[in-house]
Amino acid sequence: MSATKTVRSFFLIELIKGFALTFSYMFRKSVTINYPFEKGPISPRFRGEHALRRYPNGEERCIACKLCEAICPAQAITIEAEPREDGSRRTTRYDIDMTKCIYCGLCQEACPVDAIVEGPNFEYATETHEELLYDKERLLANGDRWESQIAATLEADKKYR
Amino acid sequence: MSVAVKKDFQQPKDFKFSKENMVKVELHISKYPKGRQASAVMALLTIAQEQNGGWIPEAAMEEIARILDMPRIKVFEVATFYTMYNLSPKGKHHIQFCTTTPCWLAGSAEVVRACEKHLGIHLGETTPDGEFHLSDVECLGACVNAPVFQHNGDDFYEDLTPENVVKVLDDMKAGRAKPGSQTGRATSMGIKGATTLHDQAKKAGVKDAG
Amino acid sequence: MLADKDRIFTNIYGWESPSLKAAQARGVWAGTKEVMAKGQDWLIEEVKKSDLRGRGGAGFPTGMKWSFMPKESKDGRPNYLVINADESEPGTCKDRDIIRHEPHRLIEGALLASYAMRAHACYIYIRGEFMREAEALQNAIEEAYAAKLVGKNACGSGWDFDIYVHRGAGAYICGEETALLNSLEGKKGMPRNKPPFPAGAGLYACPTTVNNVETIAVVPEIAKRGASWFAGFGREKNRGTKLFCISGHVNTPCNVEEAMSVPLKEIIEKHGGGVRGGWDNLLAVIPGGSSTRLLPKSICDTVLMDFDALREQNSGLGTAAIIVMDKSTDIVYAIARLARFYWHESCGQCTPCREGTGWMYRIMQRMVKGEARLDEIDMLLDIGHEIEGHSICAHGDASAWPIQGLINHFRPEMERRIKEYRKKLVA
Amino acid sequence: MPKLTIDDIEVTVEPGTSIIQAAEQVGIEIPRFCYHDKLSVPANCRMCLVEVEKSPKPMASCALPCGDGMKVHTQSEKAKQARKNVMEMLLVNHPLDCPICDQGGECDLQDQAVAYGYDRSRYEEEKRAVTNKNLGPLVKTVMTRCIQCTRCVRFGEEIAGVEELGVIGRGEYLEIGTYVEQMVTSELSGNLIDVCPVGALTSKPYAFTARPWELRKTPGIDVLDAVGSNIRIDARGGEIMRILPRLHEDVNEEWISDKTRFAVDGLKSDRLDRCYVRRNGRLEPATWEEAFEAVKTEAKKRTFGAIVGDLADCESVVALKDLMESLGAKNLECRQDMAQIDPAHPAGYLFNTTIAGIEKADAILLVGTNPRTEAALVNARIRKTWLAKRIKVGVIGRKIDLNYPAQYLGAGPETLAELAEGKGAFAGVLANAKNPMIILGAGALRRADGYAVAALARKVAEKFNMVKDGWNGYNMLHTQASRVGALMLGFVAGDAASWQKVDALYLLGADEMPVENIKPDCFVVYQGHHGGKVAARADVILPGAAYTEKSGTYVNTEGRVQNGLQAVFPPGGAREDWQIIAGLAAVLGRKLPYETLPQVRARLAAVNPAFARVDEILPAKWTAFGKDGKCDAKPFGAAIENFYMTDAISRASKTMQACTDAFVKAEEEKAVAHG
Repeated sequence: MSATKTVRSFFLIELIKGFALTFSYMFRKSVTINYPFEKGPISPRFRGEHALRRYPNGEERCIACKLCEAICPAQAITIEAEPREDGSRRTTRYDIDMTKCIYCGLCQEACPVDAIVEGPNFEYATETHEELLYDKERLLANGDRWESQIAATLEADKKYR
Repeated sequence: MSVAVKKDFQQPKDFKFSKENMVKVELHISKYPKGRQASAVMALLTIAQEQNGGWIPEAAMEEIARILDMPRIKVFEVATFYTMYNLSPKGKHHIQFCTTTPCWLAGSAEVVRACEKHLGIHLGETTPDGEFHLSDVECLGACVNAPVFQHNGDDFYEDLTPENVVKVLDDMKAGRAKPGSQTGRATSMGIKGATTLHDQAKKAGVKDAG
Repeated sequence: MLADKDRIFTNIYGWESPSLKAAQARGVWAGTKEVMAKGQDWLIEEVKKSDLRGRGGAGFPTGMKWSFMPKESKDGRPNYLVINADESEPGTCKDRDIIRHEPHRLIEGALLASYAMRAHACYIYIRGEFMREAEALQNAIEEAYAAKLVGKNACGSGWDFDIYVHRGAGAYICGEETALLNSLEGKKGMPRNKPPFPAGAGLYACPTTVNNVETIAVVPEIAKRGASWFAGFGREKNRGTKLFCISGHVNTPCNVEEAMSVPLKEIIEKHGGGVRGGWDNLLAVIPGGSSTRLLPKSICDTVLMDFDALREQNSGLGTAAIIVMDKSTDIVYAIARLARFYWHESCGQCTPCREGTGWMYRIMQRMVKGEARLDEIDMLLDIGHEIEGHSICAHGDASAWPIQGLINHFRPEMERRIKEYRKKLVA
Repeated sequence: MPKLTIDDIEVTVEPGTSIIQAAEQVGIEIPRFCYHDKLSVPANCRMCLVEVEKSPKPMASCALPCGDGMKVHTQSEKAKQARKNVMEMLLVNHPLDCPICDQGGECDLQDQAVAYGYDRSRYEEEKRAVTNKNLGPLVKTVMTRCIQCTRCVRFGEEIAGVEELGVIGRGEYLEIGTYVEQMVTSELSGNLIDVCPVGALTSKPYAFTARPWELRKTPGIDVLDAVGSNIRIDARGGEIMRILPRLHEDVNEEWISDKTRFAVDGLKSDRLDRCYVRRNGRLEPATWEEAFEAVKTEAKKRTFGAIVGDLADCESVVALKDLMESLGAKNLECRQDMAQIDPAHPAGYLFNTTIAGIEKADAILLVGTNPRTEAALVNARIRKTWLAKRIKVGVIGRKIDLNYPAQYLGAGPETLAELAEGKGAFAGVLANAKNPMIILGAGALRRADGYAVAALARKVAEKFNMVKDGWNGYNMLHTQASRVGALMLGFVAGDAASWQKVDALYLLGADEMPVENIKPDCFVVYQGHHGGKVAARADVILPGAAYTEKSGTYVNTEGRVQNGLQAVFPPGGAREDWQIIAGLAAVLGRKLPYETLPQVRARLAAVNPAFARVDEILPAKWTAFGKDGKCDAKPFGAAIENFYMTDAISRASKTMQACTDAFVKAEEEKAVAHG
């Protein structure tokens, strides 16, 4: 055993160093966040829960072109359409089976009118399978709830699209 | 130029060619070989337009289709293709200004402006009294005598200036306008006189520009 | 300089009456029977020898065109002669003067041409706007019928010949020969696809030749005075006399008959009374009606007025309608107005012309104000190339040429406007 | 025979062949919009431009006839550039609304734009907008999408024979229009939708309901008339979305009638999807076992007669025949309308000339028929022949509105009798014709003296030498898809009304039979797919399959045997018809000797060998059919009153109802107003 080592162990140098490091963290900003009261930042391209958007005047954007349905690799989307009374092309059914969805984002890529989007929300765990079978009403409600954030993320990502 | 026929006027229910015009109709049909009577459709449309005061009602097209034994739509096609057929009323004096480049170079824009100002209407409009309807057309083929306008699809008024055109309009309303050159020159000869055909000029007593 | 004795249209200004009597005094209808007696093939040969090229714009050798007609009918289809009097090319007004002042030259020519091509019937398609001219022509035809110059056994030659006037109703495109035939058949004036050519299947699917008024009207003089007389004027392959229309910024706009290959400057100075403000005030000339590319002054100084000389300058003789523009001219507007003309007059059947003319017109409208981008000048050229050669008839090509001429010679002016407009916007 | 090279492939073609056709022969497809091989060639879209060596300009390949020694390049830089240019022009004023356009996914313009388009537009000016036209309840218009190819106009003029569409205006404002807004009244108007290369004309009933890529396409045979049109059944899941034509040059070319195309929504309403048994006077739902038991109970006590309806497939007909014969039934009948057709003489009940053969005819006599409503595509052939050769057509029977000129000769048999003696207005025409034809409609035989009329018609045919080597001009035009097949299978009794005497009836989709003639105490089994007044009379209802729900064999009026495939399953508890009969036979202890479809088809061929020759026509032997006798002076009736409603399917169709309202009732009102 060398002398330095003896001195070190005698004066508990390692221990003090260790404690110092530990104590120093007490004065730094903590990295953990208080989820669910606090949340970390997410990318504008984050692909979360789906939503169907509306135009500012309340008209739904979706025009029933069925491109999202066609491109969906998991075949999670089901659409039925017919002419609405005013003659416009609208869906009568827009279902997404969220348990099939693989969150690839191709639906929002395919959408010509930015109607279907994968929003920033990721907290939609449910207790039953049925609750994850979204219909048009649910998706439009999602859109209404998240519109401000979705619009902001779309704007932020615009120049890369 | 859209073909959509405006519906803000009354379409007559019936149309029959008058007796005199029926003679003309027969004459025109006789110009073409047997079975080719459809060739006369343009002539008949013109006659119908004249008879109906400057425009062709739907009933006339149906009558023409019947006379020439052709589908109505074919008559309608022809009537909408050519610009000289009016499918809506155009006023008593339909003034058609040539505004294509040769006339424009000679000042047609100023002439049109003078007319618009004088009548208080714009191109494409009819005066409230229904006397004048102004429109602009493409080259009328009298470029040497530019600017020109055509009156009701027949007479040309040539060599117009912003000054003399106003007088022409007033004369027209009074029924004494004289077609042709308004500066008094002989048709398409240069204003200063003949530069060719000197013997003939002398014989005819026309000024010779040498 | 053409001598007065060599001018064909001696009453072009209408100093004398257009009536048959006056016309006969001028030598019209003299010796017609004798000419016909020389035979149909002789007539075609004579016209071939005279080097007469079509006066309607394209300049196709007339004699050759006539020789395409079948000499005898194998299936009972008659031959037709159709005379194109649908004079609508901006700048052109020569046929109008022939029709109203020299109708008998035309009718006599029609008889000779029909006889040469074995046609018993001739239709003269006159533009609808020429109401009074059509009346004058109809009168002259009636005079000729009454004098037995046309009709059964025309001029006592044994040849039956009928001649009719057919009025158009306002469509530039009907000046295109196949559109004219469609219009004559009572259809919309939309050009036909070629082949078949009219000489094979034209009017009512019968062999047909379509000739310009002036082409036909000079035939009697050629036949009577001889091909060599006619071929004595102008340069090789550009022979004969020609009616020129001088309009725009000249002191005395006029129609005049001159020899082919006359220098442009000479004809403007001599007959047009010179450019307004003098020759140096000249900006550009459109030498042959709106469809030809314009020439800047530098070329105008020396260029000769004939088919080949103008083709060398990337323009054309067209209908020999000289539109003169002096330095006060808004040259971009002048061409934009022509773009509107072609847009308005497109028949709309084939895609490039229907859509392209409107596109060019709208860009040109913005160019007038400079409300455009610099790269749009090249785009205009490009659109022109997209139309050119891709449509059924030449209307598409013709719509592109004036703009190409403008860009070739006045590009700096267009760029200046765009830059100025930008500057104004910024300010 | 010009010999030319296209893209370095040498090809020799018939004189007059266009480059585009020659290219097709060697497997090169040149893009096109205005060109359609059944229509005239205007060469106005300019999409088919190709480079021809020695020609300064690219040439429109659709209008350029092949010349000897031509060298054509369809894929050269020059040709491709020309097409790119044209494509840019086409898109200048085309709204890029593919996502809401029904043509999206099957649009020629879309496809070609992918091949020849740029990825962005240089056109920044305002686009043209065109007002839509009202073309009636079948064709939806979005005229802004129109590219002015004029195919629809030419279709109307040349095929449908209704000159109501035209190209109006000119230049950029050129548009397709009708004469001052008017509906298109043609029984072939649905084909406008197929002909339109873009989404300007689309199907109104099908609007926005499906995309082409989600449809399953099944080849089928139409049963709504006796032409046997080849159709493509497009289904999504268990639902038929639409019906489109399938090319068959000898039958329907590439057209189908509006009823064939649009009656398809009738398959969704009024369907029988479970068994019913009458208990205490009321029809009550039942299981298959209960239903079969109910039939078994009665079958022991009664003797059956059987009638097959107009839409039955031959498989179920032969199965029913085998079952009934094993039960000792004699009164088998397929002539619900009691038309007097003799099954012993095929030449007397077939369309011997064949539909394609019409094009060789030079005079046609129509007797008691209106081909326009009874067989729209036969009529289209007659019109095609008239257009090509201006043939003479004579009409005996009702005064009818045909889309080609026809000479009206008389109303009833006396005119026919006159002709048979070589007298009358049309006799000269028939005598001078090289290939004269007579077409006898069902309306002429649906009368007590039907056999005498047939004999008279035969005499006319013989008098004017209509039957000779290589030509048989005698034709019977049926209106029922099942009729010829059932006749060939011998599903006929001697007397068309003999079933009225039996005490048990088996009705296989016999929806058109006079239900009031059934004896009150008669036990009625109804097997079919739609409820109606006949089903309501039944004591037992067995739910069957409609023509799209089973693989079936049908014989058209020419005697052409064709097979259609099953596109979807029958709804609910309904089953394929021959299987129901086989099942019932097993319950009745008369097990049929076949269990699979190929076995049934083998049985068909055993009964009549013609069934083994699919899509072939065997000339029928000329025999002395009909019975000489006195004819009633009564004028000939019509086989069909309303083109849009002729059977259970079209009667259940809302679209056909709308057509009846728009076209038939409007016509009637007009007649009253003028009358």
